[in-house]
Amino acid sequence: MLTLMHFQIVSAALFSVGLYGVLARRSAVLILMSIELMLNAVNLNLIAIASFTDPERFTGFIIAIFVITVGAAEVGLALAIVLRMFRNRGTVNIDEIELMKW
Amino acid sequence: MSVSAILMMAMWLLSLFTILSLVVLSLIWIERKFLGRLQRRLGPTRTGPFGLMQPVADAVKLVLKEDMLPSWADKAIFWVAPLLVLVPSFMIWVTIPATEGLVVQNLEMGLFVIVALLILSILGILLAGWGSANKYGALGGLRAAAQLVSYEVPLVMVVVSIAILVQSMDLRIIVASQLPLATAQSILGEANQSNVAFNHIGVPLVLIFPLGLVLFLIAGLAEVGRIPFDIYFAESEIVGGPFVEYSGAHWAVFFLAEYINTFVVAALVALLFLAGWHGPLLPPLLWFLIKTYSVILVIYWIRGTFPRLRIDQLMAFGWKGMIPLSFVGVVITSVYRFYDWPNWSLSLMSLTTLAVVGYWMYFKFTRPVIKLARSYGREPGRSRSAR
Amino acid sequence: MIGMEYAWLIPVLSFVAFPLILLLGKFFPGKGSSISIGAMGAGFILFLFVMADLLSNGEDFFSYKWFDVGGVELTWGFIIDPLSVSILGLVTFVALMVQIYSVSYMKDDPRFNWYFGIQAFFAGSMLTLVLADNFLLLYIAWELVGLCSYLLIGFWYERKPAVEAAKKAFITTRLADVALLVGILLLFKQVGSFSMSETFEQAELLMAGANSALSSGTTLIAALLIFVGAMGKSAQVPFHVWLPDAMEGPTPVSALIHAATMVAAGIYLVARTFVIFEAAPDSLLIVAIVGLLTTLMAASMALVMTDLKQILAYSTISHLGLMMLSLGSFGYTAAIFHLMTHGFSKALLFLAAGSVMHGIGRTDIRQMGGLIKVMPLTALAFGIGAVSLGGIPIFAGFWSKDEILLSVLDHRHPIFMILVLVAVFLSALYMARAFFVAFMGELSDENREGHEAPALMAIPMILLSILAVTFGLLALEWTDSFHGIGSFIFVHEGHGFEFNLILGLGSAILAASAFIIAWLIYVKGSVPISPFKRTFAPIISMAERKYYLDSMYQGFIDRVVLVFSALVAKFDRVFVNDVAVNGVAESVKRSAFTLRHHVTGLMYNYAFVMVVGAIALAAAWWAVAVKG
Amino acid sequence: MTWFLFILLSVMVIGGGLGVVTTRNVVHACLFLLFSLLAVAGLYVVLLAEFLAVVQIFIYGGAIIIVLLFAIMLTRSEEYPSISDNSQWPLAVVAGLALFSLLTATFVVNSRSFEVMHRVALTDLGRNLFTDWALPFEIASIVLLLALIGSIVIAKVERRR
Repeated sequence: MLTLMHFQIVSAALFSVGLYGVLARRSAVLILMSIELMLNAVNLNLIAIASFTDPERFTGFIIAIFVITVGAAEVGLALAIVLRMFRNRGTVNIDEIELMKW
Repeated sequence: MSVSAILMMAMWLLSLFTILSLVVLSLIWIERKFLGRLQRRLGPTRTGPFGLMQPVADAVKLVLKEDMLPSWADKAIFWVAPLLVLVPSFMIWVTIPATEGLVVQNLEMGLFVIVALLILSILGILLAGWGSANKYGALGGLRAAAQLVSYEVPLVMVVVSIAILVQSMDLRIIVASQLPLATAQSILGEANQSNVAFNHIGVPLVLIFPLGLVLFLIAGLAEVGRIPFDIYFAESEIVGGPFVEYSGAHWAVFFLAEYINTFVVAALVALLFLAGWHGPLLPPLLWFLIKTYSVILVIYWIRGTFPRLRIDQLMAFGWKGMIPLSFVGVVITSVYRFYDWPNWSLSLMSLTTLAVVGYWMYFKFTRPVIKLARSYGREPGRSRSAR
Repeated sequence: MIGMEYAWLIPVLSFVAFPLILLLGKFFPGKGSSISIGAMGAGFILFLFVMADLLSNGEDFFSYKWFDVGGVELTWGFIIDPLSVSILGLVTFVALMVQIYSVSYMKDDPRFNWYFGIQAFFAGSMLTLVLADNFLLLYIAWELVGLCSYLLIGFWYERKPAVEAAKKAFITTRLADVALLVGILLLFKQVGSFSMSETFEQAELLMAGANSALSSGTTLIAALLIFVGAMGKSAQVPFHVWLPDAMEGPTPVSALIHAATMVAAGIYLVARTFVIFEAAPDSLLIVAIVGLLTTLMAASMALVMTDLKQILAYSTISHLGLMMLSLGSFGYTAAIFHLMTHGFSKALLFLAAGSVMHGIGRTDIRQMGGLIKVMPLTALAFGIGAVSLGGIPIFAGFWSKDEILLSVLDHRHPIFMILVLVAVFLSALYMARAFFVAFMGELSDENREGHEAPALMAIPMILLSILAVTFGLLALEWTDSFHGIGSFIFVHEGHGFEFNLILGLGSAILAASAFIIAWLIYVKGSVPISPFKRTFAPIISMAERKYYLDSMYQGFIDRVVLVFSALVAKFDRVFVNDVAVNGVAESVKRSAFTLRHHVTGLMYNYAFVMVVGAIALAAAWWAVAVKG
Repeated sequence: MTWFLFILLSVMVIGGGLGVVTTRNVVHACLFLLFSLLAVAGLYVVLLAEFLAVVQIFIYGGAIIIVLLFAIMLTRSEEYPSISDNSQWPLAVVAGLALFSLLTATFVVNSRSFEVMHRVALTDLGRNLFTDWALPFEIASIVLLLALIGSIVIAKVERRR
């Protein structure tokens, strides 16, 4: 029988994968993609919980909508920053951008 | 879901594919003939009666052509891209009803799904441009992304306006709401399973919301990349853009998808604004086809008469013209719905908007041309007689 | 009818004038001076109304709540009684005269605006001080007066002496102000309020031997501390050193400071708090002794000075001493009366001196002589001032001086009397000397270019001259309803003018003889001065060196203050700066240099640490919440 | 049937995610991301949240992936094919595994037997969104507007004079 736990485990796996991506990738764009994975894991979790537990109220769905919204805003803004970064420093690899070093 | 259901679904899809292929063939033929007539040519005449076999010949030629893969290309993306274009445009037809019952799967938010899938095809174009490792390809891909993302907004806003007007996104309800009340109720009494409340309008939407039709048609043209919005594969500028390296069957897939999408736009215009498959005397399917093909002819007419826009003009038109106008549309429909004004008020509002903006745009777009012409010492329109 | 409840407007007008002049002065006629003069003139007219109201309705005070703090209600308010009103009149009138005079005197100054702004502010502060009904407001105004005098003395701050003089005045009076503050706080501690009326009530209870919040010891200490404060402002020995130096300011400022504002504050303070002094009678003896000492020392110094303004300055100190002596001898009425007569006369003298400087551009009397020929009006004005201060009968100074002598005779030891008479003689002598040397005798060639004062400067002098001549007559009982100033300003009971014929005649003869001697010495030259000089050579040289007080102060500053300061500075540099401040900074810097390597500047390192923290927290929470 | 769909979509989701974080090609990563996100949309359908699924396709497929691709193309550099992980990747593996095991353990231990999925009517969802959640909705719109303006400001090329 399909229960909430299964969806939660999938979402945990997706979140961990995204986390690995955030921590391990060099390219800012790839890190953004990993962040998107994490957001989707959260959304999956939210919707699963809402769908399994909350027949009357729609909190989970609505928060998921807001997460998507904010995710979209974040991508737009972050990519603008990436573009600016590329224009100024010629690279999008965050290990070459260490202005705050020491 | 049982095995038979799956088989049933597969049948549906297969027949849908066949029908769509036939439609595309007809579209190609009509385009050639109609464009030819517009340009005082005959169009294809040799293959079959009235050149009817010409599209078939084209298809055979395309399939038999060598399918080339550029050595620098990103192979995976190069192969995936056509599918990414075709699959969404094909899937759209799953939820478009041709008549009351002629639909694979009617959805409560069918219109929304259609728009979502329509927009998805941008990805394929973008990836095709990228994957072919070609300057023109990449350029075309970028242009496609910019253009399609920009024109997506007015398209969606028009859809939102219609959703506000009709209070539903179910295409069958949208069509039914444009009928006289008694007809609508009798139809929906048997078909409307969820008894969703909707706003009854009673006349084809084009009569009360012509602004929406204009915006939708223009944005739809831009979405499918028809002239005058075909800058992303403009042959004379970037030699085919994203499709520059494609040939043979893969190119045919793009071709197919483009025509299917054109047909989608035309069908949507017919469904949303022209009361769909309803009409006197003739059977519904015929009405649907008549209306859709009429829109297709309008699209070809536009293709035959308008020059291609420059990229900056295109973006300016999109962001400064279409998007504000589409928001105006949302506002006026909201006001109309909120205060429950009579139908004619909305048509008045949209016609006024159209007239004002149309005159302003005409003035704005033609003035530089006139200025240029004056700098050469002649007025446009009098040029022939002056010579 | 405008009554005394509008008295608060008098200072407020001047305070409002201050920013107005500075910000918008250039848009008004007279480059802002009109605002100041207008405010002052309005103040003077208001004073007349208040005076009329006081005469018909009696004294009153008005108090408004300011704010509560720590259970104490602080108020601001004003008191209208004969004392405050008389000083109000003095201040408004003299300040008005001085400001009118200044329009002409300062007309070429680049900081004209600033001058009048500060003038207005100064007058406003002094008026606030006079009207204040509680010690806190009084102290605030007191400090503002000090600040304004600092600004005005140092008005020509391009000149080093002016800067030095301003600093000296400020620091000297500040030293005394600390004592005043401590005194006020002592009283506050025992009474529990800054209100003057409450404090005086307690003091009167103490005097009557009743149960009072004030103890006699505290009262004595407080009275002495307040007196020290008054000594600072009123330039009593040994705080007098700032006043002569204050001549560096513009001459109208000197007139203002000497006649109406700054130095009057001290006398006013002692008079205002006279009840407290009475409650501790020992303090009055000290007041009298200090006053006498000041009078004598200043008079002797005035006799040997050669700078016109310096002579006037020491004359001021001497007369202030006289007033203090009078207060110390229960001559309350006499002191205030003398403050006013002296105020008008001294303002007149300073304005005349200013006119001289304006006319010939010098201040040393040895370079003058015969000026009566080029500036007769100024000479007349100066003469009237000199005669008035010298104590020649019917002129204002005579009447008030006589009152003082009377109270000293009544309440103090005869030795005081003898010394006071000496001082009276000396004061007539130096005034005569200044007048005769400067205005009589030969007119030197370089002074022939001198010119009479312009009208704007002359009018105030004329008005003040009239007052200097006639004001003393107020002391007399003229009609049945007017019993002289003594029935107007008094502490416990009013009394008419008592004229002790022997004393009056004696002092008048003394003064007249001083003038005659001076005439003989400086104009006729018939009495040689050198043998006299030889006989009193030590005293003269001491007086010329200002009794070494300045040098003593300087020496004290050089040997003690500066050495101590150097020590403190060294401590600051070595310990506070190098060890504490820089040491901390250095150690932080060192540790930062070694610890900085964890800051990689790489985003994913930070993200990793963050994630580890989050995971650790989650695990910890889980371990506790789920397992435990 | 749902089990089958669930397993299939989960594998797609996780596989796509792993593809995103392991591939050396950014564009491929983007494609994997699209794949994964569409599979997530499929999972939403399994969860009876069709509207969210369409929104997912609409926003991610139609907007975010495109913008990502756009950014990738605009920042094209020679390094892209060779982009790999940074020097921290083993630690990242450990962190990911730790988080996964922690979360899984939590979910398994705390699992309740929720077995029934509820469908939410689109109209109810919309009504709720525009009444109870109206203020957050407006704030979200402001956030979007600010993000739009901010992106323009940041990415704009200053015209040199």
